[in-house]
Formats: sequence, C-alpha cells, structure tokens
Amino acid sequence: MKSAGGLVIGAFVLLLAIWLLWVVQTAIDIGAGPRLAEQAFAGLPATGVSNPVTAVLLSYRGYDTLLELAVLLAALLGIWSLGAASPGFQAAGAVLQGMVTLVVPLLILAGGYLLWVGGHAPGGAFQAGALLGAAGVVMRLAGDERAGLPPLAAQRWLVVAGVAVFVLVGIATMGLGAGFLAYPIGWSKWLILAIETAATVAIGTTLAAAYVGGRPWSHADVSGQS
Amino acid sequence: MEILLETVSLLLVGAGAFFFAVGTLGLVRLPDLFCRLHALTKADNLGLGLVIAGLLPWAADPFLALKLVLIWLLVMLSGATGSYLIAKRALRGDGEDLLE
Amino acid sequence: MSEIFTAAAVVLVLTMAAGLVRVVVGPTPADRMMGVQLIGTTGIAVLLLLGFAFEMPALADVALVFALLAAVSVTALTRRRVGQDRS
Amino acid sequence: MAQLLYGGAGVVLFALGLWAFLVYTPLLRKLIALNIMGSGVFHLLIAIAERGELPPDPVPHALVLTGIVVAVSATALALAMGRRLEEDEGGR
Amino acid sequence: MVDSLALAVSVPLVGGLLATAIPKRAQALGLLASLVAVIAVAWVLVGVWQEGSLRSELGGWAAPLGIALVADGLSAALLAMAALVALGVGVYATGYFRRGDAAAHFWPLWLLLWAALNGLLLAADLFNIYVTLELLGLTAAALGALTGSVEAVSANLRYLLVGLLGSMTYLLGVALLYTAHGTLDLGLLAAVIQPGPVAASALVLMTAGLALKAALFPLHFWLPPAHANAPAPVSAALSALVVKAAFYLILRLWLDVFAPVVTPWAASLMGLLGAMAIIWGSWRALRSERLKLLAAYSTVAQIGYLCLFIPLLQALPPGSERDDLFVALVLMALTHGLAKAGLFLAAGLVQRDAGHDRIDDLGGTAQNMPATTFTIALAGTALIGLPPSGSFIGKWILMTSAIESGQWWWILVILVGTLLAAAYVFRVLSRAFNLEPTPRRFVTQARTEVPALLLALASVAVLGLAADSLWRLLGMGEGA
Amino acid sequence: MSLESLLPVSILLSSLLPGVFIFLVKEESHILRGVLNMAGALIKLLLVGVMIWGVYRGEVYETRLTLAPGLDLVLAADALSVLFVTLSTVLWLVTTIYAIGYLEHSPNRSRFFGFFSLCVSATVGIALAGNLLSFVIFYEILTLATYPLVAHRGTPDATRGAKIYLAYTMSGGVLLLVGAIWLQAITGPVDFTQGGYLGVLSEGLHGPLVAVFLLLLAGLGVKAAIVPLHGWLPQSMVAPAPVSALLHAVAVVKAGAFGILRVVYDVYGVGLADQLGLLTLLGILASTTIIYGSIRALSQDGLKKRLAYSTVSQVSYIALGASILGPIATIGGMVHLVHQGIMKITLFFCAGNYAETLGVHNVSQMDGVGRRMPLTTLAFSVGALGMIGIPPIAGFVTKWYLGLGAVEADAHWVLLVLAASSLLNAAYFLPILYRAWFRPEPDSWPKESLPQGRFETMGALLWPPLITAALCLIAGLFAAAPFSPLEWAELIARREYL
Amino acid sequence: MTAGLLLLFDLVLVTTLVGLAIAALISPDLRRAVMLFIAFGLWLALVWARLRAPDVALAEAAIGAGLGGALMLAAARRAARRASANGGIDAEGGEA
Amino acid sequence: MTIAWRLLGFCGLWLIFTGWNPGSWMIGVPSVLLATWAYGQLVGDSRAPSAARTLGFVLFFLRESVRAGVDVASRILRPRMRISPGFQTYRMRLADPSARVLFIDSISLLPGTLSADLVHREEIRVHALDATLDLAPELADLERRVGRLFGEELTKEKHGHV
Repeated sequence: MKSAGGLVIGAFVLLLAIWLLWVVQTAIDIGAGPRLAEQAFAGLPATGVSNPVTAVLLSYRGYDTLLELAVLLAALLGIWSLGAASPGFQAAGAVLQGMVTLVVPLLILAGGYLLWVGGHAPGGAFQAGALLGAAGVVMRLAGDERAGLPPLAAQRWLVVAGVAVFVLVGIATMGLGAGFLAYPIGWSKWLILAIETAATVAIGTTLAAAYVGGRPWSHADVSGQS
Repeated sequence: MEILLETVSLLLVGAGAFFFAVGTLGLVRLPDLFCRLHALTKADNLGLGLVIAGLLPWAADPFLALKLVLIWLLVMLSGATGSYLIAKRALRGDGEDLLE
Repeated sequence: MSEIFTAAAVVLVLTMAAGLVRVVVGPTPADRMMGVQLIGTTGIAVLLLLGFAFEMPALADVALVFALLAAVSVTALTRRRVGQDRS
Repeated sequence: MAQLLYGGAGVVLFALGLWAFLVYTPLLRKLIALNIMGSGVFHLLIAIAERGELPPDPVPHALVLTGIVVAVSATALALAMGRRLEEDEGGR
Repeated sequence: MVDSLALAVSVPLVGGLLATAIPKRAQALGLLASLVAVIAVAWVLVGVWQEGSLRSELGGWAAPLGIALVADGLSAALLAMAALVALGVGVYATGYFRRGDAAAHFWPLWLLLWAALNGLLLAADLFNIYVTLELLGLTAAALGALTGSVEAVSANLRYLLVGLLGSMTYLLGVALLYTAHGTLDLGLLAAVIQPGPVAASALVLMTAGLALKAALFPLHFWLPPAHANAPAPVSAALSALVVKAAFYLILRLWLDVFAPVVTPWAASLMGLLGAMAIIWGSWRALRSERLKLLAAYSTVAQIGYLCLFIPLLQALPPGSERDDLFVALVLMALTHGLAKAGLFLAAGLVQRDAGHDRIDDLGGTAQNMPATTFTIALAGTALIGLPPSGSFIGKWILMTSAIESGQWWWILVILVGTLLAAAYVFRVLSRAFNLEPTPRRFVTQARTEVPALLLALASVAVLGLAADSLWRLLGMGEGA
Repeated sequence: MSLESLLPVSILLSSLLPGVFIFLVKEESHILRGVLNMAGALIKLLLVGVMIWGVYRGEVYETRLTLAPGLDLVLAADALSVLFVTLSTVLWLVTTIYAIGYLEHSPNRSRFFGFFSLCVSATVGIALAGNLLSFVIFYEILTLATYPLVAHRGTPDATRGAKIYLAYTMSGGVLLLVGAIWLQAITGPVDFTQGGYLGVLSEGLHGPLVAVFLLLLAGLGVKAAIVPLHGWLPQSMVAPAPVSALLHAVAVVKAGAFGILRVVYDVYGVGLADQLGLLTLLGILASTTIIYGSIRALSQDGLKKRLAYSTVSQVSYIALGASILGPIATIGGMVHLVHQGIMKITLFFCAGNYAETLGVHNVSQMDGVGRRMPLTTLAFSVGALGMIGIPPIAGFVTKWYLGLGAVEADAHWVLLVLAASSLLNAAYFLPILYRAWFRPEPDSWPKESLPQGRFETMGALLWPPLITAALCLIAGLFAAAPFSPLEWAELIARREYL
Repeated sequence: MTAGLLLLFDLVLVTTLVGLAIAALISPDLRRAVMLFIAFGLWLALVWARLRAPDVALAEAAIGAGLGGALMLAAARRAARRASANGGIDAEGGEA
Repeated sequence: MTIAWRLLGFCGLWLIFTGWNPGSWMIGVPSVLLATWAYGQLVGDSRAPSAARTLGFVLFFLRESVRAGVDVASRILRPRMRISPGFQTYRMRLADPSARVLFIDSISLLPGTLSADLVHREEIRVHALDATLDLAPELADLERRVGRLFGEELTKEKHGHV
C-alpha cells in the first residue's frame, strides 16, 4: 500500500518542491525591496515601544494577536471539554526536586524579565508566557498534579485574562473615540504593557493547563464546573 | 591590551570549542550509556565554561557578564540533574524502556 | 573578533551536527536524549558566540531560555506517571 | 543569498512535511509533519525578513510568532484528542 | 467613534470569555451575548445598506502596516446569515444540552467560533484571515468532538488535522505573496498583483488549502464523518457556516484579489470539481443510511453548486449580468446555509427522540414530530432548489447564465443534481407517512423545534420572496 | 398598492393562510379546522366572484413582486385564468365539504387539510400566474403540496404510489424548468401575452424554439398525463377519494393541460406554433392519448383505476382543442377544462361513496348499487353519460365544438378520433351503469357501514356529487347563458384570435 | 573572510536542519521521531537566531524545548507502551 | 530572615537579567515576589549555604571541573580509550536536603564519577569511568566540603564505603 501510493505522493511532492523553489526565487526577485520594514520602523515612535516586533504584535497588528490569544484559549477549552486530566507524575526524588526548586523561580523571574524587556528588546508576552508555562510543566513533571496552578475557578479567570484585557482595551479606546485598539498618544506604552502582562499570565496558565491535559481533579472541584 | 585580551579570548574560546568537540567525540565513541554521560556532562560543561570565560571580557556591562555566568551555572545544574535522571532510569529500567 | 567567534561557532555547529549521529543511531532513547542535550549545551555556546559576533545581546536571552529549559525534555522522558513504575 | 538559501530550505521543509503528512497515518507522525510544514513556512518568512546589514523586517517576525502560538495550540488540542481516543480504545 | 465592525467580532468574543469564566451562568451569558452580537451585526448591515461598504482601520494604523476590517455587501450578507443561524443554534442549544456541564463546554467554544466567523468574514488581511481560519478550525473541531464518542473524536481529530494542513498550505501562499509584493492587505494586493508564477502558485496553494476546509471535491472526505457525529447544534453551524466561510474566502480570492490571474481554464477546473462534487455528494447522500450523514453529504454537493458559478462568473464581463449571477451565488449560499442549519437541527431532534438516526427506521419518529418533519421538508425544498426557496432563484439565474454564455453542459449537472437531491430528500420524507398514531399537536418542544423550523422557513420563504433586497445590499456594495 | 393589485394575491392567500393555520390546529379540534376551511373557501369564492365581474368588464388585476432583477412573480387575471380559478374555487368548496365527511374518523386530518389548502393555493397560483416563471414556481409547489396527499394513507402502496408520482412530476418539473429558463434566456423576461409573444422574435430561432417547446411539453405533459408520461396517474389512485377527485378533476392534471394552453396561446401563439409544426405534434400526441387511455380503461376492474384511465383520455381533449387551428376548437378545448373537471369530480365523489359506504372498489362488485344508493348512482350516471357525450350534459358541448372546430380547420381525422373515443367511452361506462341499475343487489356488500342520516350515506358525502352533477347538467343546458363556461371560453377565444 | 565563514555556517545549519527534519519524519520509532523533532526545534531556534530573529528564536526555544517537547514525548511514550503491550510484553497491565 | 535573603537573592537575579533599569521594577517586584513565594513553596525545610564559605567551594569546584574535563577528554582522545567502567556505592552522611542535592550534583561534575541513583535515601550508586580505583576518599572529601558549606561538620574518617 505504501510503496505505490507513497511513490506517487513522493514524486508529486518532489515536483512541488522544485517548482516552489523556483517560485520562491522569483518572488524574492520581484519583492527585493524593503516590504513593510521601513514603514514599521518609521511608525515606531508613535507606538511607545522600541522593539519593532512588539510594535507589530501589539500595535500595528494587535488585532491578530488578540485573535491568536483566542486561539490559545479555544485550544484549552477544547482540551477541557474532552474530559479529565491524565494522572500526575510520581513525586520527584531529591535531585530533581533540587533542580525544580531552583529552576521554577528562575523561570518565573525570566518570564517577568522577558515580559519587561519586550518593550525595547527581543522578548514579549508570548515568550514570557511560554516560560511560565514551562514552569508549570516542570512542576507537574516533579509530581505536582496541578502543575502549580490555582483551583479551576481561578484558572478560568486567569486563562481569559489575556483576551479580556485586550478586548476591553480595544472597546475602551473605541469608547474614547479613537477606534478599536487605537491607543491614545502617550498611553500606548502603558496599555501595551498592561495587555502584555495579562497576556503573559493567561498564556502561562493556558499552556500549563494544556499540559495537564484535561479538566483537572474533576471530582473534587466539580462545583466550579457545572 | 586589546591584543592581549583578544589572544586570551581566542585561546579560551578555542579551548572551549576543543572540549565541545571532545565531548561530541566521546558521545559518539564511548561504548555505553553511562560513559557517554560522563563525556556529555563534563566535557561540555567545561567547554561552555571556557567559551563563556572567553566572552566575558567583551560583555558590554557587568550584568551581561553575570548573566553569562548564570547561564553556565544553569547548564551545569541541568546537566548534572539530567545525567542523574537518565542514569537512574537506565539503572532501574521498567519494561518499556530506555535501554530497549 | 567577530571572525573568531563566527569561526568558533562554525566549529561548534559542526560538532553538533556530528553529535546528532547519536540521536539518530541511539541505540537507546536515553542516548538520543543525550544527543538532544548536546544540542542544548552546544547551542547555548553557539548562541552566545553569535550574539557577540552579530552584536545582538538578545541572543544571550535565547541562550538563557535554552539553559533554563535544557532539562525539561530529559525530565519528561524519564519521569513516570503515578502507578507506572516497577521499582 | 541568505534569503534564497534559507527560504529554499523553508520550502524543502514544507514539502517534506507535506509528504510525511500524506504518507504516514499515526497521529503523532502527522503532527510532527504538520509542525515541520509550519516551520518551513515560518522559515521562509524569517528568511525573507533578513536583509543583510539592515535591521530585519519585523513584520514577518511577528507573523511567525503568531503562527507558532497557533501551531502549538493546535498541536496541544490534537494530542489531547488523540489521548482521549487512546483511553476509549483502552477501555474497550 | 463606535466601530460596528470591531463590535461584531468582539461581542461574541467577550461573551465567550464570560462563559468561560463563569461556567454556571454560561447559558444565560451566552444567550445575552448572542443577542448583543445580533444587534451588532444588524448595525453592520444597516451601515452597509446605507453606505455600500464599511472599512475600519484597527489600531489606527492604515492598511499596509495595520489590519483593516471591511464589510461589503457579500460579507454583510453572510454575516447576517451567520447571525441568524447563530441565534437559532443558540436558542436550540438551550433546549438541546440537558447536562449543565455540556452547556458550559458548548457556550464558550461556540461564541469563540462565532467571533472567528465574523472576524473571517470581515477580514481584509491575508494573515488575519489565517488566524481567523485557525480559530475557526480549532473551535469547530473541539465543538464537533463535544459528544466525546470515539467516532466523534476521531472524525473531528481528522478534521482538525486536515484543517491544519489546509491552513499551512494557505499560509505558504501568503508567505509567497508577502515575499513578492510586501503587503498583506487584500485591496492593496489586488492593485499590484500580476499574472505570473508567483501569483499563480500562491493562488493554487491558497485555494488548495481553503478547498480542504471547504470540503471541495475531492478534498471532502473528512466532512461527512465530522459533521455527522457532532452534536446537532454544532453540525448545523459547521455545515451552514464554517464550510461556507472557507468557500467565501475562495470566492474573495478568485473574484477580488486574483481576478487578473485567474484563467478560464482554472475557472473551468473549479467548475468541473464542483460538478463532480454535486454528483458524488448527492449520490452518497442518497446512499447514506443515517440522516445526519445524508445531510453532511448534501453539504458536499451544495458546495459543488457554488463552485459551478466560478467559470460562469469568470466568463462574464463586468456588468449587470455578472452582478446578477454573483448575487445569485450569494443567494444560494445563504439559502443553503439556513436550510442546512434547519436540517441538522431537526435531524438532531429526530436522533434524540428516536435514539438513532437510521433513515429506514425513522417512521414513528417522523410521524410523531410534525414540526420537525416539516422542518426537514422545508429544508429539503431549499436543498433541492424548488420554489419558492432562494436556491430556486439562484439556480434559475445560474442556468440562464449557463445558456447565455454557451456553457450549457453545467445545466445537465444541475438537473441530475436536482433530481438526486429530490430523491434523497423524499427518501427521508416518505418515512413520515406511515400507519403510526396521529401526533397530538404540531409543536411539542418549542425551544428546539421552533428555531429549526424558522431557519428552514427563512431559507424557503423569506430568501426566496425577498431576494430582491439582497440585490440592493450587494449591488450597493459593488458600486461603492 | 391598489385594490386591483391586491385582489389576485388575496385570492391566493385566502387558501394559503387557512392552510398554514390548519397545520397548527390540534388534531381533535374539528370545529376550528372546519371553520378555517370553509371560511377560506367561501372568501375565495367571493373574491373570485368580484374578479369575474371585473375581468368581464375588462379590468386589469395584477400583483407583481420582483424576486430578482428580471425575475418577477406576477399574479394576473385574464379570462383564461379566471376560467381555471373559478373551477378550482368552486370545486375546492365542494371537495372540502366532501373531505370533511370522508375523513371523519381517519388520522392526521390537520396535515391532510393543511396540504389540501396548499394544493389549492398552488393551483390558483398556476391559474393566475402572469408569466412563465410564476407558472413554474406554482407548478413546482403543486408537486410538493400534492405529494403528502398521495402518500397520506401511509400504507406501503401509498408510499409507493407517491414515489412514482414524485419521480414523474419532479422529472417533468425539471424539464419544464429548463425549457422556461431557455426561453427566458432567448426572450428576456416577458409576461404572458394574448396571442403569444414569440411571433415577433422568432426569426432564425426556430430550432431552439422547437426544442424549448418540446421541453415545456414534456414538463407539462407529465402532469397532464399525456402518453407516454401518464404512468403515475393510475398509481396515485391509492390516495383518499377527495384527493383523487381534486387531483384528477382540478389540480394536477388540469395544471398540466392549462399549462399547455398557456404555452400554445400566450407564449408561442397559435400562428407560430402552427408554423413550427408544433400543433400537429400536439394533436397527434393528444389523439394517441385519448385512444390509448380509453382502451386501457376498458380492461380495468378497479373503479378508480378505470376512472383514472378515463382521465388520461379525457384531459387530452383539452390539448386536442389547442392543437387545432381555429377559434371553435379552441372553445371546445377550453370549455372542456371546466366540463371535464365537474364531470370527473362527480364520478370520483361517487366512487368514494361506494367505497366508503359499501366497501365497493371494483366494477365487478357494483351489481345493484343503484338500488342501494340511488342518489349517488344518479349523480354517477350523469357524469358518465356526460363523459360519453350524451346531450344535454356538459360533455356533449365539448365534443360538439371540437368536432366543429375540426371541420372548420379541415382536420377530419379528429372527427374519427372523437367518434372512436366516444364509442370507447360508452364501452367502459355503460356496463357500469347497467350493472348499477339493472343487476340485482347482492346479499351483502363487501364492507357496509350504516348510514347515519336520512339518506343512503351521510350528507357531507352525498351533497357534493349531487351538486357537481347538477352543475354538469346546468353547464350543458344553459351553455349559452352569460357567464357559462362556454360563454367564457368564447370570450377567451375571441381575445386569443383577435 | 566573514562572508565565507558565514556561508559555510549557513550551509551547515541548513543541511543539518533539513537532515534533522528528514530523520524526524522517516524515523520508524515514534519516540525517536519525537526526540529528533525536539532537536529540530532547538536547531530551528539556532537558525532563527542566525537570521537575526531573536524574538522568534526565543519563542521557538521556549516552546520546542518546553511544552511542545514534553507534550509530544508523553504521547510518544504512550504509543510505545501500547506497542509493547500489544507485543505481549505488557509492563503492568496497560494504561487505562 | 531567610525570606529577606531570598528576596535579596531574587532581586539580584532580576538585576542581572534587566540591568540597571528602575522602570523594570514595575514588573520586577511582582516577579520577584512570585519567584520568592514559589521558591518558598518548593524548597521545604532546608538550610542556606554559608555565604563566606561559598567562594572557597566555588574555587574548588572550578578547579575540579577543569580537571574533570581534561580527564575525560584525555580518556576519550586516546586511540584505545583508557576506561574500565563500573559502579560503586557510597553511603552519604549529609543530612540537609540542599546539601545532599549539591553533593549528588557535584559528583557528576567531578573527574571520573557520575551519580546514577540514590537508594534508601543515603546510598549513592556512583558510576566511574575507571572503577578499578577506590572513589571513596575523594567522594568523602567532596562531601566534607559540601557539608562545611552548609554548616555540617563531618569527620574525615567515617566515610561510608560499602
């Protein structure tokens, strides 16, 4: 089964790859200009942040990021709807526990650092959130069934925090007469920081909860559920 | 002064690269899992330490230098823990498992 | 100086590529994981060297993340769930 | 030059992922294939953002960051669904 | 400045957040959010009706750098349909999910799906479309797997994977376009795009990706199991809206952005695929043993009808004839959306009442639930394309164009498709006539039956008889 | 919106709205349902009366709803539509009374009367349709609305019959649709015009126009049961008697025949149709059907089946009338639209009465029914003799005018057809009458239910056939009076041949 | 000098990246595939760092080495256990 | 008191991360607090190392690390590798959890040894590249140094060779 079909598919994909290589070359030749880079740098002062990537993510294309956070939330909701979490891990031995004891606070600290630094240097909410999520993963691996997360009711608020703050800021700016997510001059930096902070917390919680892999401890905490 | 610094750096980084290479060689050459763990933890940690030492003079500010050292410490911590975990799992085995 | 760093990075990348043989040939998952760890450690060195060669201090942060997460996959590989261990 | 080299690598990764996605059936393989496909596209984007001496174009970087988050979310959901299936099969 | 376009996306989003955070009140909050969202959509609709088209630059950044939301007649029409279906599905869901935690899982995902859908319909940026597509795909797959049965989870897992494959392929096309033209905005891209290998490849890649998501033959294989095994309100939304959304994007790309790139040959290929989808989908629907599977296969066929328009639209020069044909296409899409939603909702009731949905054993149930059977009949009328449904008018115009442009062979396909559709619809309906005892009243469970009935009725009566206003809506959208 | 433009749509709604409400009526609410039914029928009759008067005086009634650019739903009243509308309205009233009695104790009455009203609405819509699009719309709705009536009983036979009915009518509908669309693609949107509207633009389009005509004829011929498209009609005899009555006398077959009249007179125009050779074709088809139907009727033992084949045969008189060039034959065909309707409905009512009261379904069981049920059999006799063409019953008028028209147009073969068919009519009806009146009563009837009133059967079943039989006589006796069907048909023919 | 070195560097990076991808995709053993995929992720982060995209490299490193790797490893381990259980060497009576 | 030290430590780390940037403390303060709290949750009951003795240990550690690297490199680089691997068991006497962890980790970074398992809370199985040597004295020395760092005095003789 695999031999004949696989060969056909292989040949097809090979041809596709060759064709695409040529197309990519053509495309690079056509579009060798600055694309959006110069515009992005030119707009930087107005965004209140000096890291261009953050400016794109939260100012120019903030709406994308808003929806991206919603995607993350949707994935977690899907995971939660599939049933209870898988069993936790055995308690960590001394050596692993020793590492976890050091690494988890460091991950939290590094998360905070990346969040902060995102305004003017590489870093930002997602990287920071990923580190927080990794802290959760490490804790679960070390035997904490909850991956260091608060009870489910609180978790629910935490995972929506990112999108919530984002969209509320958007609606608020609209109410101020500036259009959705159009930050007023001068406020931009702080609003972005606020959004990023909420997003970091939400991403961290979501990733850790996704690693837990289901509605955690559904027997004990069923009251928060239905 | 500059030249001296560059030479020291060059030597340290070169030595570091050498130890990395040796570690890799050990990883490939050594006969069993545990021996390879030795190569991985020790040679690479030393290599990284040397590279970082070679870079330290070029750090723009002391905080960056400290960050580099912190990275090294973290690598050692995780290297030691990782090798311990692998060795332990390999020793105990559990059917499915890491030694196949 | 950046030439030296780049050259060192090339050497390191080559050794990493060689180390990947261990990931491919194994023979045990633990061996493969060691190969992965090798990429982690050597990668940190490469990142730092590149960071200095390109004058991008941010790469040190990437290295920091590498370092912080180096042990996660090893841990994930070796940990057992409740009730799954024989010993 | 770097654009072409790395962009070409991106296309190759995409094609490889596509091939593996079509050829293999197990979920995990398909997910790996998808992620490699995605990485290929991201790779292309990052490659064209690189502009030699000039600072790179931040827009593709931002797009790729968004793409990575989306890919991770989807992978996590797919794995959870796969686990659910395994449990059901095990229960039979 | 209140931005109705942004509200149309953010209101369901906020609703989803609230429903996530407060699961005990998920249903009430969800319904409330649905109502507000419908108002927001109505607002957009009024705006489009008056202005022709709306555009808002989000974040205060103009197009190439920022992201814009655009509503023209086409998106407004689909937005309105989505709102109608969503409202129906929402009310239906309050009666359908009896277990509290099922509702608590349904509502957040459902509102996120709606937000994604509105976002997709309003998007004017290639990458933003990708994000909305992914949000749509993830929520749809998660909702589809909500019953938790092995069939549902495995079918929707496949759906998820296929959807991801589609979005990755689409994204590669986006990357190529950005490489060559340095912009992601649909309007700007349409202005600079030129026929050539890059544009052609991007079009092929993006279309292939979207065709996977739109279940265009032969990439439809994932749809029937996924839609047939999802909970009824979800199947309704999936079939009526999610698949349409992907097709909407194909349409946007082919007609707006890539218009100079599309060749008659390519358009005919789309038509051919559509024709095959019609025949194959209808045939499989006729052969299905289960009601929901039948409905799912009929979706495959209906997407085929929409594809038939593409070669004809491509062949016609801009002008009133082409506009008519275009509106007819939208009319068919709307009719099918509403009808399919009604059909799936009704099928869900039948399934719950009978405990199964095997067509051959449905006699008693069909007899027992007149309103539901009636819903199936009305929806079936629209699916076949009988008057006075909107799809009748759509088919009329489609066939007129086919004759006028000399592509008469599509008519044969339509005829066969119509007859097959009649066959599979009446195969179900004939079960309603048997010797079971008389039902006592027409409607037994108003909360579930009435939304389904109204949706089906809208597809038959309202869309058919008030189709002219659609011309006004879209005609103005084109003029502006 | 003026009163004139509201009238056609009010006529439509007077049966549509009650129909919709009847669906919602609880099964046991007999009275409410009856009131809705009767109120609808009476209001419709009233409105139709107003319309007849208006049309007679030359008023124009038109409702126009734009569905899409170039696609108008037009409801308009001309003389031809008034003829058909009046027939439907009167017979709906009668049939409703009959059906209320007939379905006294059977299940699913709300569903039945709901679809019944929809069916009448569709028929009225067909009658009032002012262009081909509207015609097609109501034609298809009629298919949809009659399907549940055919399948109503829910027995395997019923569902099978309904399936066959549907297969035929859907296929026909699809062909009609293609024809209509093709025609519209050629002409653009044009309303029905007296004398036809294709004449002026037919230059160079003869080929397509013939093809379109064939498509339209195929579509309409299915419902009009023209051989070889008649197969569904005998099969759908499984429906309850009121349905058969309405189906055969008014709604379905007449819709087809009416459509043929519309296409020949108001789309193509007789001149063009003749020029294209279409009239000859139609004439041959009609004659074949007339003879074939009669021959098949001879061998049927089931009473309803015999009547069904009789319908196949009789309806084609209408097409035959249309196929003969000349106003007199036109009058004959048009008036038969009405005459065949009232005669055939009488026969079906009676057949239903026999079945309901005595359990008699077959001709062979009918010995002596005239003694047991004299009034019913009297009505039956009137209908049957009318069918054969005995004066002074309505059927005679038809055949007379058809014959005259044939002579006028030098189509002498038509006379042969008429004579043969009359002989055959006699051959399959007279034995029934003989059995009914002159054979002795059997000891017991297959399944007798006791009469509840003073008469041989319950009043609601008895009065309708008596009324329609009377109408047959009146239509024949007072054929020359103003507002008689004949007079009206002459009015139409004058306008068509103007 | 630098340009040449950089080109060499690029070539090694790209070749190895593609090699890793191929190895990960065709590896017959799922766990090996996953580990190769983790290695691929780390390598990708390196490549992106080389392409001056530290933001993206950070994200890829954090995800590839952290959550993604852990999730996939868990899935691969389950698959391996099931395979061994089906092969009759059931360790402790199955997972479920 | 320990909390203050921990806070100070994490503040120092924050400084290392961000450099001298007053504004950063807006995020820094919550991060440091959270990290300190998490550390407190995870660390359990354990002593802190003595700051004064850390320097000495670090120097020792650096020296040993280099020695270890050179040692392993020299073994690997010989054409016929000079190894005879095997296990030895060492009974640990340290009491403080942090000290034990530091000890076990340090073993892996010292020449020729690798801690592989901990049995019954005190028996460390040590893998040696050259198992022919007796590792006990060296390990005991290391253990003593670690103990001293945490304020635990261990006698020189009583190393637990099994």
